[in-house]
Amino acid sequence: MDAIFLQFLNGLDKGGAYALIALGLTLVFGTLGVVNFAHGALFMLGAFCAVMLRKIFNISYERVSETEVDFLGKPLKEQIPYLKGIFGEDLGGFMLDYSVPLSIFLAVIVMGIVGFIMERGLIRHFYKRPHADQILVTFGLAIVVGELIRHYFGANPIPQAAPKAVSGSANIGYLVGLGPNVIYPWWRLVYFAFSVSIIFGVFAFLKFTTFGMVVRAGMQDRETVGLLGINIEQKFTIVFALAAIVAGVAGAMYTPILPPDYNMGMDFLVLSFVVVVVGGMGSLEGAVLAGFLLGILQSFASMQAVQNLLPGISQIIVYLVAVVVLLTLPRGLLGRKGVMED
Amino acid sequence: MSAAEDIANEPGRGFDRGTANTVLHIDDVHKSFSGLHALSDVDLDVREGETHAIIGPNGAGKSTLLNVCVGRLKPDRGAVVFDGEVLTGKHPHEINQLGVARVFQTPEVFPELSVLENVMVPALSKRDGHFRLNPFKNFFGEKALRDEAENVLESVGLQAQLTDMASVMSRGDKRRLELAMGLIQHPRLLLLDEPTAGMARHDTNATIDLLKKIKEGGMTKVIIEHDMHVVFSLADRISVLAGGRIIAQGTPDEIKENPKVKEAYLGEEQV
Amino acid sequence: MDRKTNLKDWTLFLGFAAVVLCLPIILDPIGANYPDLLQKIAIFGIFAIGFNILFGLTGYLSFGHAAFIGVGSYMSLWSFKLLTMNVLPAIAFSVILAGMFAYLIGFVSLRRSGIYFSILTLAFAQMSYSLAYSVLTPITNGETGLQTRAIRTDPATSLLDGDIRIIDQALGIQEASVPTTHFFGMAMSGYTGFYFCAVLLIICFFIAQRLTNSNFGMMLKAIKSNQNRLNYTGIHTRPYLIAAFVISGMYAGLAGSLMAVTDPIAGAERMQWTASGEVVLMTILGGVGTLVGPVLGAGIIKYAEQKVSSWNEGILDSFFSFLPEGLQHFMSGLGALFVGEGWHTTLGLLFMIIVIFLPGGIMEGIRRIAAVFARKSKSNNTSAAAPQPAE
Amino acid sequence: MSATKDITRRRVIKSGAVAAAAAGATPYFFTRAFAEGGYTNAPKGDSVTFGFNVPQTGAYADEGADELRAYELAVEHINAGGGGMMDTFSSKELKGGINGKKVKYVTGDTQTKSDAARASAKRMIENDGAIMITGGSSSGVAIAVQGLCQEAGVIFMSGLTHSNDTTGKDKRANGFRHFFNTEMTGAALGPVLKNNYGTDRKVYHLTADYTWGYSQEGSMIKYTKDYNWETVAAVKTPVGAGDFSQFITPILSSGADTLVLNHYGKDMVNSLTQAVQFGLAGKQVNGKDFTIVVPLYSRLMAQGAGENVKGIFGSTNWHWSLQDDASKAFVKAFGEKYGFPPSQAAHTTYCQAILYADACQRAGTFKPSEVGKALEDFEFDGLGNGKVLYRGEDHQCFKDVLVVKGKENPTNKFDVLEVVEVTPREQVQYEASLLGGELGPYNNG
Repeated sequence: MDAIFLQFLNGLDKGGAYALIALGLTLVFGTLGVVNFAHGALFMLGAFCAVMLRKIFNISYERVSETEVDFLGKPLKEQIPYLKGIFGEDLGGFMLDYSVPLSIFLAVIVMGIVGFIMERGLIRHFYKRPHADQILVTFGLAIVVGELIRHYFGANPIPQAAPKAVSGSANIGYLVGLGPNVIYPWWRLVYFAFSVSIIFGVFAFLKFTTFGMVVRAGMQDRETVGLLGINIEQKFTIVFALAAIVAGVAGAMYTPILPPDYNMGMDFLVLSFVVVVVGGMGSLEGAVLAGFLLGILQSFASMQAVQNLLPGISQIIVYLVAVVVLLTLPRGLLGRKGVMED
Repeated sequence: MSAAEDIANEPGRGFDRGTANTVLHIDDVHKSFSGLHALSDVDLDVREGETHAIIGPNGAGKSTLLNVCVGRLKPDRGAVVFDGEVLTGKHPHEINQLGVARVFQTPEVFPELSVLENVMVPALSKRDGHFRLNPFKNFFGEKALRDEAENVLESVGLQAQLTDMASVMSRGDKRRLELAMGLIQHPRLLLLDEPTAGMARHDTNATIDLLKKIKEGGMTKVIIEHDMHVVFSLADRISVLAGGRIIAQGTPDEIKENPKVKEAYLGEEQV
Repeated sequence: MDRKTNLKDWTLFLGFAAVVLCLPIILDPIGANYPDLLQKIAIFGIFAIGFNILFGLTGYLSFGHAAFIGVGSYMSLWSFKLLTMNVLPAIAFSVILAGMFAYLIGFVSLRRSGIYFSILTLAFAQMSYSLAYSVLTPITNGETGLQTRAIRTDPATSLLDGDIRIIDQALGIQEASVPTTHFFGMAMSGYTGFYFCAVLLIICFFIAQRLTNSNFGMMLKAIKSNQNRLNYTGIHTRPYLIAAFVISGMYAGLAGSLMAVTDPIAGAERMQWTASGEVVLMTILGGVGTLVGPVLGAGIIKYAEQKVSSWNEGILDSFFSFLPEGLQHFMSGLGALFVGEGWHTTLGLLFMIIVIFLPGGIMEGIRRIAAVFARKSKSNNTSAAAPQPAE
Repeated sequence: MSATKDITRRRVIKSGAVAAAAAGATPYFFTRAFAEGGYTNAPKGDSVTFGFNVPQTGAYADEGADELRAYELAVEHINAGGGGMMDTFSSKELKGGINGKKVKYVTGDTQTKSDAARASAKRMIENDGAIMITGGSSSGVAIAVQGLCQEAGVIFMSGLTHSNDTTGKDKRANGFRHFFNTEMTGAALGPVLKNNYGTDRKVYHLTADYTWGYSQEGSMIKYTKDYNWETVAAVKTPVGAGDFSQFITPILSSGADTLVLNHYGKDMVNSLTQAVQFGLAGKQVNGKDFTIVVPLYSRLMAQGAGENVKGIFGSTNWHWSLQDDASKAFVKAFGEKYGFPPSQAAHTTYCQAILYADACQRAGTFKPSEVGKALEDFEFDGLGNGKVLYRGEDHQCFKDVLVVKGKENPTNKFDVLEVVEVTPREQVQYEASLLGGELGPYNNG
């Protein structure tokens, strides 16, 4: 019982991350008609916003230590972050501690700019091109972006600590009336809450703003919206930037769970495509549903009892679900007719 | 296929397969799209060798009817019988293999193939059936078929463009190509969806002449057409469709005189 | 027109064959004349030609073709281990098994089209890869990869660690250590291995060329062009698609088999989605739907992987040694972004540039250049002969 | 547009030629590379070419980069006839160059994939005339390249490869391993774990689902069962899973009090980070402190796991904080050149390069069979691991194994591990027959 409850939590947590990545991907599919293989790279860039912010916070001046020595036996040059010098020990320390959540602001700015440039500079010219071309050009871009990150940050994962206040585990067993073994990391609970609120935010944005209404209309029928005299092209830029921002903040907040490295975008790319397709191309609700569904199934498939029954199931569950869903529901869980079928 | 049998074997249904010289029999077909009745109680007989025109105002359900005939849409009720065989529930390619060819209104050619190849595809389909794995039969070696294809293309006036890509053709030329693609199959029944729409007067007349010539060959045709000039110069019989129902049926002269038709259609059209 | 087309086809074929057989001489100036790279170019050329039969002709983008490479490799290895080191049965079995496997996957995946088809093939290939890497270790030897071994002396030894080679044993062939693969005594390593692959590449090219120009090929092109219309023309497209899928799967199986023939080891990573992606890139880079393009793309990508990745900073430094020292370091630092360990960057940029500026791949570039020259020579001729009004 | 294209193309061709020239190899036609000298790539002229085959892209690119740094340093020292551990090495044969020839090198990218690694090794052998191949950062790759070198007739000095199979059932006469293996890790860790954590523990294994993982798990079980360490569960995890939470949560309710992470590289960083996040490290189970063990540590990767490694036991081949003269000399030479201490990957590859060079010098030739004989049963000292034996029966090095622990109070960012115990060679040495396999004869090409 404990185990099942925890696996369910795990599934929700994973599902939150999958849904956040898939959300932007499917939004871009649905409105722009573009298959963006660089979406994983956007997630990775977001994660590196967190790395970067910590780096910026840690820009230091040196002070030669009188007592300590470095690995060659020379006097150690102590690194004192300017941050602490400027904001004082308390506020500076606080900012350092909370660099991951604070990096959301950086991610919003950076990813907004990246999304804007990407759409204007590249994606825009590929609206009318075949999917294969879109895949190739964005895949090429993903490689280049990844390699640039590797050039500056190296290939090894770079750990990012969660703020100290939420770095431990919550003993939620008592809260839900289960045993003492039901503990769960605070940060994962935070991430889950975060992903749910972002998802709701995006839906509310698309539902209640005029802009969102135009976008949803565009997802239904692009030509009609164009005929109404609405400058849909300009809206597309904003949609793309929005997708980039969602992927970016998802990445930044994920860093304490998964130390980021330059290749994490590629790791998530295939998975997020499966999520989008299972949910139904261009369906926002589908992406969210499929994200949580796959997350939960993946968690349960990893349980030993299940693995003993079906060896290797944890490795293939995601793909198996994709195959079954696509063969029984041709357009995915909530897909509409006629989207991306050529 | 099983759907077709289901319909045919439906207890107590036992629908009419038409009389002896009926080629196409449409039996009590209903079709609605999310509550909107596109077709209701449509009964229609097309006789061997005749040219049957279906006319009606926009949105009358003409294209829906054609789509039901070629298997693109499944009727909610009723069936389409061709030469004693139930078409309803069959796949489009099966229906074509039975001898029903369709000429599309908006040209549905193969844009990346040449004009000649566009005609060769249906020709091969007629000869080889719906699938034939013959990977080494060189396409350029099909002398007999190619001669025939060139003849058909000449008859529609495309003999000068054999090697052009279909994608670079004008709309009018594409329509003629469409026609050639239908004709090369020598179908027992040719369904023409507005074969002259968008054509210049001169081309329209040429097309009428061509279709008349084919008529002499005895091919059964169903034509959906807006242009009354075309309809009255070609049709042996006319069915008038309005609001998803057949409101009148008869020879051109009968239809011209029919007050219901005048009210529903001709009046507004011949302004 | 018949004869002209025929002549053009034969010229292309003979030209292709001549270029392939002369690759060692042609590639020598760019330092690519060594057996392994030549073999890889030929093998991936076969893979890409086969992939193009599916993708180039029908437009169906499979992201799972690497699975057939894996099947071909594993099958060949098992043929070496159980039957004989002669490559003939290995190749035959591999191609057949890959074809069967392709039929299974194609039968299911081709129920869908567009991106749904791509994801289905991707899913099947990823499942094959994951299972081969872990659960199927008794058949695939997992991460280490399946290898040929000496004849086992103790029947208790697992077949992974000791071979039996029934046919070779029955023929009484003595083995010193682990024997090498051969084609009736012709060793399959080094340049002979390359020529063996090259001959198969030429045969595969010939088959693909005949296929493309056949009735069958035209139907495939018609599928890409307008599948819907084809249905109303009386063609059942699915068997055509399955046939194309199986044929391209067999090409991939042959390529996988040849990888094992020239280098008897088979690893699961050959089946990873990135390997499937690689062949897509090769095809698009060279030119989708063209016959020569995919081979060209395969050659370029393999060259980049093998050679560009080896230009380390030492080599860069000596290349820029004519520059003043500061500039030299700057240039080799800049260069290091693109070659050596940065060769992926070059690859990524190459794809972007090709797709943005030359959507038809390198073959389109060649055509454009040829067209410019043709126009030039034409205008020269006409201006010399008689003044004509400008176009 | 076309003008710039032209330039890049010309540059590519030109630098291709430079690459070939730098390798000191003239391209050949239809001739076998080893026609002269009786063995593959017998060096002509006054130089000899080493082939450094390391991961430059992919998950182990940083380790590959460190290996490459160490190789460059080793080549420098070999050509100079001194410097770094050359000065402390017990064999004093090398006097600048090998057999009167200067060492040059070519590099290749293994991408941590067997196919790519073999392809780049073949390129170095066939095209660049490499006399030997060395490097690598995973066992699958090492075994694949070792097999290739056997066929091609060159010596392979493996880099980071920890699986038993490399010098066990997949051993080859032309292949030599300096690094230790899962068997030695188990033998070294077992007693230390007992001393620190006592007997009668319930162990939960998370094991990377591939050959090395199985082998590591097996050896940990083998060397702890005498202390009544009972396996509660051994769960296979997909390689590159990223998020391991679904594997970690069941541990809480399994009744286990010890978690062994048979993971390496990125998997290790992720699973350890997440296990600590789940509060495993601070828990009390069965009246004991919950314990995590990481059998194989890599400092580069441990840096990735940050704070989480504190107090966690594991083993390593070498660590820069060792205080013997050789280690200090190496750290000094490396640190002064690159500004940070070397990793165990760097140490191993440096040693392998020096050992190969020394063996060639002692054999007086580069012929693989002679070089191999010079390495067989060669006992040496002064390369940072105490007295080391290159055993002739399986071409495996036997040396002291370091048991390390994540440091509680690191003084700088490289100072993440502290050496708890140096397990003596005798304790980790095993019979060659234990792991099976056949060396077979040397192949000279």
